[in-house]
Amino acid sequence: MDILIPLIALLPIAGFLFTAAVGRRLGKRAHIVPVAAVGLSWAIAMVVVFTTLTGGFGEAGLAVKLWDWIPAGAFHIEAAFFVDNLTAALLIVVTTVGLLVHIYSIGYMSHDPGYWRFFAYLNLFMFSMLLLVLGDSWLTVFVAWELVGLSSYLLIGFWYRKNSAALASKKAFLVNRVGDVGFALGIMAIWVNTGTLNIRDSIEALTHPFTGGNPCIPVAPDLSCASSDFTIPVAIVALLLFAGAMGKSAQFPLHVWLPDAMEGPTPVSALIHAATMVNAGVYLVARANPIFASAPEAMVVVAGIGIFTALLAASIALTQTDIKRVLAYSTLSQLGYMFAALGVGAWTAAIFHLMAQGFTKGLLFLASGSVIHAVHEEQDMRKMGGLAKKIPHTYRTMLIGAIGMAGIPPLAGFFSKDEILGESFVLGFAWVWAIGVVVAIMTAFYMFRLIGLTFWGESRVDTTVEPKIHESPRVMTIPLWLLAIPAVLLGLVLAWPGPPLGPLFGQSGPGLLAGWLEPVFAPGIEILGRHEAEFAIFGIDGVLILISVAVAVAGMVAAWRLFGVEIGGLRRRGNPEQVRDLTARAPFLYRASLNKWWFDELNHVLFILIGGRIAAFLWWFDANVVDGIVNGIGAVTRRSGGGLARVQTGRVQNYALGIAVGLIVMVVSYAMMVRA
Amino acid sequence: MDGFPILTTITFLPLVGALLIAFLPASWARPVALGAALLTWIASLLLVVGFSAGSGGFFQFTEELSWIPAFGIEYKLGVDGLSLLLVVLTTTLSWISILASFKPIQTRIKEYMISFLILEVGMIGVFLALDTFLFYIFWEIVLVPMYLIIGIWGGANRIYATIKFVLYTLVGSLLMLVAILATAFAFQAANGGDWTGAFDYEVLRLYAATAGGFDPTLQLVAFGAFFLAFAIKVPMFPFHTWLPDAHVEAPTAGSVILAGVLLKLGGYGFIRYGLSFYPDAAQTYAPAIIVLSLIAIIYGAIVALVQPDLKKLVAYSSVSHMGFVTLGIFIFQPQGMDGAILQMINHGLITGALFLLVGVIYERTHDRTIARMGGLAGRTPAYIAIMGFFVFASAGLPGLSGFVGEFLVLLGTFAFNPLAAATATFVMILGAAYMLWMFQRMATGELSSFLAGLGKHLTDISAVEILTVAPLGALVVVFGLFPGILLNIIDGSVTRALADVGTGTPIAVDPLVTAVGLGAIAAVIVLRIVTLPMFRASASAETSA
Amino acid sequence: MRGWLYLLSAAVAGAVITTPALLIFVFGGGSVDDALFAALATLMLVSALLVVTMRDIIRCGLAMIVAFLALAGIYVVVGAPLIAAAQVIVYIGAISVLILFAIMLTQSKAGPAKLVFQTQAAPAAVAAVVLVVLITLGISATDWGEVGTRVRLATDALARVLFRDYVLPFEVVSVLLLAAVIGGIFIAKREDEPS
Amino acid sequence: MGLADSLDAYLVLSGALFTIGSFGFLARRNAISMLMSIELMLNAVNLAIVAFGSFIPNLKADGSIIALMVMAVAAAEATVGLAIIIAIYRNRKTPLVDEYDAMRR
Amino acid sequence: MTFQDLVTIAPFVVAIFVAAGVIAADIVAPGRNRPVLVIALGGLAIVGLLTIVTGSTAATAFGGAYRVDDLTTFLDIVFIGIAAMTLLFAPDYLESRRLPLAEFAAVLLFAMTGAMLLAASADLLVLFIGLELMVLPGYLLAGYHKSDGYSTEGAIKYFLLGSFSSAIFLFGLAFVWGLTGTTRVSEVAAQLTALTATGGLSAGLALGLAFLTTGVAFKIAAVPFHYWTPDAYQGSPTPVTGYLSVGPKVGAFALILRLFVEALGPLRADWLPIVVVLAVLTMTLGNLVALTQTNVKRMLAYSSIAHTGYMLVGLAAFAAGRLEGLEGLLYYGAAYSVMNLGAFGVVAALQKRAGVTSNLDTFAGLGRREPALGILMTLFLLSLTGIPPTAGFFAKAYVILAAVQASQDGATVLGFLAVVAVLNAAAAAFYYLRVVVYMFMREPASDDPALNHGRLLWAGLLITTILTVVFGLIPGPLLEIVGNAARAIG
Repeated sequence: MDILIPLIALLPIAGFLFTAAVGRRLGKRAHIVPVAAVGLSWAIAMVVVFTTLTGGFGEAGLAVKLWDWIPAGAFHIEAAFFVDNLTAALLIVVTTVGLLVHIYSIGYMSHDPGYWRFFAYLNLFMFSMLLLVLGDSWLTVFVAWELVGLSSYLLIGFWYRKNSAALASKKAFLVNRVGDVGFALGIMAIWVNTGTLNIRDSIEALTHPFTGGNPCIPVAPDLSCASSDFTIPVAIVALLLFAGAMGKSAQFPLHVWLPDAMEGPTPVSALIHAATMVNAGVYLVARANPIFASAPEAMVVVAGIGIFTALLAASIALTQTDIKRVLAYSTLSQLGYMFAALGVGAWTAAIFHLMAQGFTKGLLFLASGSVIHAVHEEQDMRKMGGLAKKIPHTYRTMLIGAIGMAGIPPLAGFFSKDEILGESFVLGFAWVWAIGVVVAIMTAFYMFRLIGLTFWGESRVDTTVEPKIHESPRVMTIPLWLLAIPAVLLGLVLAWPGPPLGPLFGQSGPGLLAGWLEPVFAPGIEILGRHEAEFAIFGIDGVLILISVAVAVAGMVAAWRLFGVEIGGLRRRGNPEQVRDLTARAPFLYRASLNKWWFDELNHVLFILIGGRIAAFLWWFDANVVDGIVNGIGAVTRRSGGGLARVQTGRVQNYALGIAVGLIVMVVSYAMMVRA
Repeated sequence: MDGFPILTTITFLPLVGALLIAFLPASWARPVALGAALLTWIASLLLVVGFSAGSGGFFQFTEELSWIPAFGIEYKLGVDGLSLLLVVLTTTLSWISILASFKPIQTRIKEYMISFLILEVGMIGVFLALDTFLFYIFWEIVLVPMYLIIGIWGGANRIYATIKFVLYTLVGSLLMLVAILATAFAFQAANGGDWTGAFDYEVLRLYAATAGGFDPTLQLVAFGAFFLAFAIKVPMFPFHTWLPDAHVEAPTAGSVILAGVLLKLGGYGFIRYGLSFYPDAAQTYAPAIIVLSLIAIIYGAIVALVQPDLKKLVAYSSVSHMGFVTLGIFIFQPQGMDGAILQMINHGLITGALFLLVGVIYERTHDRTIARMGGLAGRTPAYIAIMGFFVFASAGLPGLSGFVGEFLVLLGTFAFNPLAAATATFVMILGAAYMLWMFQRMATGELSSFLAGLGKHLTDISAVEILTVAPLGALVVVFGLFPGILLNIIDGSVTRALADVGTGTPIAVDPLVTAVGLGAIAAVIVLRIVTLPMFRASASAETSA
Repeated sequence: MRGWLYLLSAAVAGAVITTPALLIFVFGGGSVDDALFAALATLMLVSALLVVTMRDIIRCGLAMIVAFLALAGIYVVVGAPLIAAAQVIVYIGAISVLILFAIMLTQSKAGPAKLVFQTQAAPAAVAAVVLVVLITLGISATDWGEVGTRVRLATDALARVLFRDYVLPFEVVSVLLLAAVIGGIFIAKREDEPS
Repeated sequence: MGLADSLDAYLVLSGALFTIGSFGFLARRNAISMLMSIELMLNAVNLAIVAFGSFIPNLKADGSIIALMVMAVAAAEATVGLAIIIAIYRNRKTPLVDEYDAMRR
Repeated sequence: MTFQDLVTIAPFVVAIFVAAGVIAADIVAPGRNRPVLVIALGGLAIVGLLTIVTGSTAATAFGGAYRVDDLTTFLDIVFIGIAAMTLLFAPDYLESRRLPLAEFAAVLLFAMTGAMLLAASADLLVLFIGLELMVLPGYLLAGYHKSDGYSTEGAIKYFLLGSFSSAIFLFGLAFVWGLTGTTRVSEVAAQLTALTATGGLSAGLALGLAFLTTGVAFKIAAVPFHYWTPDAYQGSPTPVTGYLSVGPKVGAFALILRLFVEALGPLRADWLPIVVVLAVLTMTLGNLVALTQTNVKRMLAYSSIAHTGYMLVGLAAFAAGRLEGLEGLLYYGAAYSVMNLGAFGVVAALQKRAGVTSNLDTFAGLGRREPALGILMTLFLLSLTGIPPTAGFFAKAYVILAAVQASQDGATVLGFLAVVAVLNAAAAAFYYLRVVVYMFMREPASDDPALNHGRLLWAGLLITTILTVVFGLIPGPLLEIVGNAARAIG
């Protein structure tokens, strides 16, 4: 195991180095090594996951130390990996989706000149992401945190000739950096509070400060025991960590980078901006659950921002015409759900949603990629329509994804979302639940708007492209189907409480996932002092389930009324006029949604206009005042020299007079010294 | 290796090379120079091998030779962890720079190489000298060759730049001379009129540490003088304005050495002399210096954001990065000090490499205007790849060396004062911003018309050029993953420096004095702004007359 | 006619010079020496003033000779006849003649005042006045130690001192003169003469 | 005690002569006039010296000796000065010193 | 006068005979340089040897009018060296202007004897005559290029103002003499101690002191009595300028040492403030005005004024009670002489081609045309700036150290003086380095072929170079010497 765990992360980096070095010469064979590497690490990961979840490492999990990274006196950081059930759960998603995306890309990128580069970057990303979930110390996580940022930067800007792509990649990195600042400060705060950056030790120290009984955790700089009066309040620590999470998981107001990130190739969107990286924030908060638990006010903030982001993003997704952007905003919205869950303390639900989304969103993105592929890189849904028959595999898989997103049982999407809504209601966050329901309607609506516009109705595809539309190659469709499986079954597998049909008879138990994650979240729950709520299908839970199913259906129906539907016998034409006068009825909301609530404009004003002015002023200040003083002194000196030179008239008598005056002054000054 | 004067050898090997070049035909200049530099480098590596890191902050391989007995001035060299690293940095960058100058420098190659080797002598000497007088001499020796390198082989406005550089530095260093003499005499007076040891670093340090050290007034004044000299070299805000000019005008190799080593002289001086000789004064000045450092960090980054010239941008980024050094030193925290020293090394490697890379593109385009670049990724992928690597290294990407130093400094600062740390951490964004801005403008988009106009002159980075940056890149990675290597070496020095300054207690300064000082500064600024129309910022023409 | 004028002016000059002496002698109850001193001093100062004020430089030269003569007289009064003699020989015999020659050589004519005087003549005068005031004050404010009366010193004593205490300066002065002459000749020589 | 017997009288006299000379030096334009002024100043000094010599007992003859030396020096100076004047007159064809201002600033 | 006296003053006498011998040689073989040079240089060598031999034992001659001590020896050696260097630099220059060497050498040697006498004099009268013997030939040398308007103009300015100041000086001397009643330096000091012990500074004494200070300040070209310097230096033939910038200057400082430090030593508390003020003015004005000069000779003239200021710092430090000040002053004198002579040597070499001005443009691209000269000039300029490891640096460091010491002894104003000094040094770097800029960073203005310089010139440059470096790197021996010299009177 001690060798295997590092290998999970090291195989991809090896693949990266190899490809980066010689990939250029491999041409169309460049994918072999990277894919193999990821495949291998997937296999290993699965072994590790199995061992973990079957309690192979016990509840504490297993840490593997590689070397002393930073031995700076009291500040001592090890490069070490750590695996526990939470990690395992993440590993499943990351490695699986990662592998499938790699395979898919073989087809998708086959015509791209930067073929080898793409796989190199993908491998780099895999390494970073795995490091992120495996890291044993906050600083290691931070390293990974930045590295995923880097690889995302590289992949978004993959088509560097496109200026939009370059700008988007830069934007992504910088916005992420904003969050990272918070994260970094959080890490420092943790160290100052606890004197260690090992995740488990520090959490232990922060949540169980030294009180006689507890073990002493040495606190820097004087290595005394961590006591409850921390230099930095725990709430601050929690919020700083959350700031980092906001950056990566694109929570309001740092959500602006994610939609632009769609400039990258679609597989990238699927892997990084839907399935894995954006979930890092969720992972981080879940990981730190005891810290948050001991700072309830911070949790409220998390929940609030989360659910607000969900609403905001959903509202934008309603009107977007770019197929990928719709998905992007839905991703945002779903991430919002997850944070809402984290905020209300439904950590298991959050991770559940994370996994479900990981597969579903991955599926949807890859499918959309296949669509785009089919219509020759066209992303505007207004130029699609009626593709259902032309690209059946894509259509079917995407439909599955959509249904899952909408939250129709028994698909994974339903279980996870319902879990969140239910939990938040049960835990007394009714407002979160209410907003969540609204978002659910929107979700169902925009998903089927997407399906409708893309696949149903009559084709609006450019006539030149029309005849050339074709289904994607196997290498792309197979991954779609492979992803569809978990998208359908994951919910049943992970969330089914107790034995089959048990719930109907009131039997219940924690779902499989809940069982796995129990040890991870136990501390948090303990701190919150919360006992497990009984799952009652004929009680409140049942009602909630019905409600959420109802709203999901409502959303779908609304979408059908406006944009038409063609499933089996069920046929209905879309109704553009109605859409038009709907938009006309709420012009502001429409424009707001269409213009993404003008966030990009706001940022432009804030940072480009105002910030630019400030920078320009400072530069002026530097040149004219700071440097000006220096040059001024020089100039004054020189000029005074020129002035004094005028004394030198060249006329002896003037000189003599000068001397005479000097003599007189001399006499006077000596005379003043006469003491007699 | 004991007995054999290895330090003297390292210090004066380049001089031998210089003399050889002087008497050999010009065609020999390049190989001989490179050879000398490489030999020095190897010698310094031997030093690393022989160096025993465990033995605390004591000086090793010390050599002692009575020089001016009348004043107890000695020729005394010695190396501890701190100086060891900086010496190796110097020797490394030296041969790299010389190699990098082979192609760009075509005129007066003999003089160039000679100046460069003498420059190396001076730099190494500064780091190894253990006698304040000797230290000062080496300190000044550095000045002259740099003056010539910028002034003779520099760009269009080189004369203005080089004279500004020299005068600015000279003002500081001459005051430092006064301080050195004052300190020495204070010791001699206290020592019953006996000059022996009055210039000996270790003796003075001991004296400062024991028995209350030097008289407070002397400390305040002398430290002030030292501070000025070092602050100008570092350069700290607001003494930084010579740097952009010097960098822009200097030839590539000059910029490399300037950024890579000369700026470190300041940081080194602070740690070695400022803290050890005048602990009380250091404690007194620390808050002000910390504030200045914070300003420098943010200010430099913001100004870098709007620089139109590649070198200017990197220059201002240096101001920002070196701000971390001074910050780390003056919070008097082990992590901070560790970080500061690491930051010095890393800044040397990374910024040095960046200047080399700027030089590479300048070689081909004879232009450094960022606005004219664009789309290089397609044309010169290898170059852009390497550039990208160092850009992210400079932006403090974790896993590369830049991050460790910065983070340690921030950590120490956080422990010292969270708000200060927050301010400094903010630069993570700005740093990434200007670096990525520059990188994006250079790399992405379609090949700019200007570059396209160069046709086939615009070749990808050559093997030799790669050879110059490759070692730096390797070190950046190694030190990023295994900073322990460095930390172990400097551990002793850091502990000692902190112990020294730890003995100090802030001196009560009459608030009136402070007020008057601040008033004066304000007055100067106001005066300057009022007289803006009189002396335009471009005094260049006037000064270079 | 013109002759008369000269006579008249000479008479006036004489009157001016002798008046203070007479006053002292008659009313001041001073000794003959006092009167002599007064007369000579006045004569010296007046002629000195003429030296620095007259336009015609030749007359300046002549006035200077007069001033030197007066000074020689004062030397006699103060009791240093030998110096008086030396004064006559060296200054009137050598220097004045030298200067007159130079005047001839540079043949500068008398010119209008602006050619004679610097534009800064006025400030110069002020400076001079301030200076003389200061000097006078300084002198009068000083106690010169035990001041005896004038001693008329014998030549032999002088010679003894000269060759006992001052032989070195005496020799050196000769060297000085030698140097001056060698250099002077070279500088004053015409360029085209073979050197 | 009479005028002729007071040291101060002689000293003041010499001071007066000295200032007259210096005035001439400052005010005159002609090189030779300036030379003459200098001679006046030197004579003033001589007067002071001789006066001291004959009034202060323990000085005895020294005063006269010094005066003699000064005269010699004055002679030497005059020689040199006139030589130089003649030389420059040859170049500039004018004795007016304030026109020798080719070098300034 | 005894035989012993003759032995004691042997160097002085021999020097005079050398001078005379030069004339004789010229009379025997008119217009030929070799014999002149042989006699002059050979003679100087002998004089130097004699100085060292006789100087080994302190002695007085002529009833205490002439005094040989370590100070005398040191200064005499300096003067002899200066004269020798000048003789090495002059021939090329004079030859190209068809000026005879013999008179030059003779007059120069006379000037040197004057300086030597000055250094050795223990009697006010001898002091004065020595001074005159030093400066009178100086006037002549200044005007030595008699056909050149500038030379003669410089000469007459130098002469008129010089004799003016001589008169002032003499007036002061007369008063001091009158008050102390003696001309013997030692007795003067004794008398003054007695006088000041009772009444303190009397009016007459103040008067005399003022006149003396003025006269001396003029001779060392201290501001505001420096006016003659730029014109005289610029006008004079370059080798002469070189000589004037060091010979009479160091001579004048010898005068200060003998007169102010020794005779007027008891009054040092009174003249210290004056010296401080003079030092500040002199340093600052010298440097500031030098900044704007475009003629190298004139620039060096102003710089020489500035250097006077630095030396005055040493004097002030001494007056404030630090013998190191005196040592620094002497060290500075020697170092300054060497480097300044070297610099002027280069200038003279460049002006070998008649009609070449000493404007900055003349130096444009010198590093390209005549690298050797360029590099040497750079060295001298760096030394003048005070950059280690050169003589100039150590000299500066020394006087500054003295000032710092004095200030820590309590005379705080000296600390201020030290700061002013270093700031001035920084400013000075600008104009010195500007010459380097012209030599190495500008293209040659004219493409004249490189001149071929005489062996003597190279020899002179070599010597000055070596000394410039040695005084900077191995100051030990010289420190020893100046230490003894200073102790001889301090």
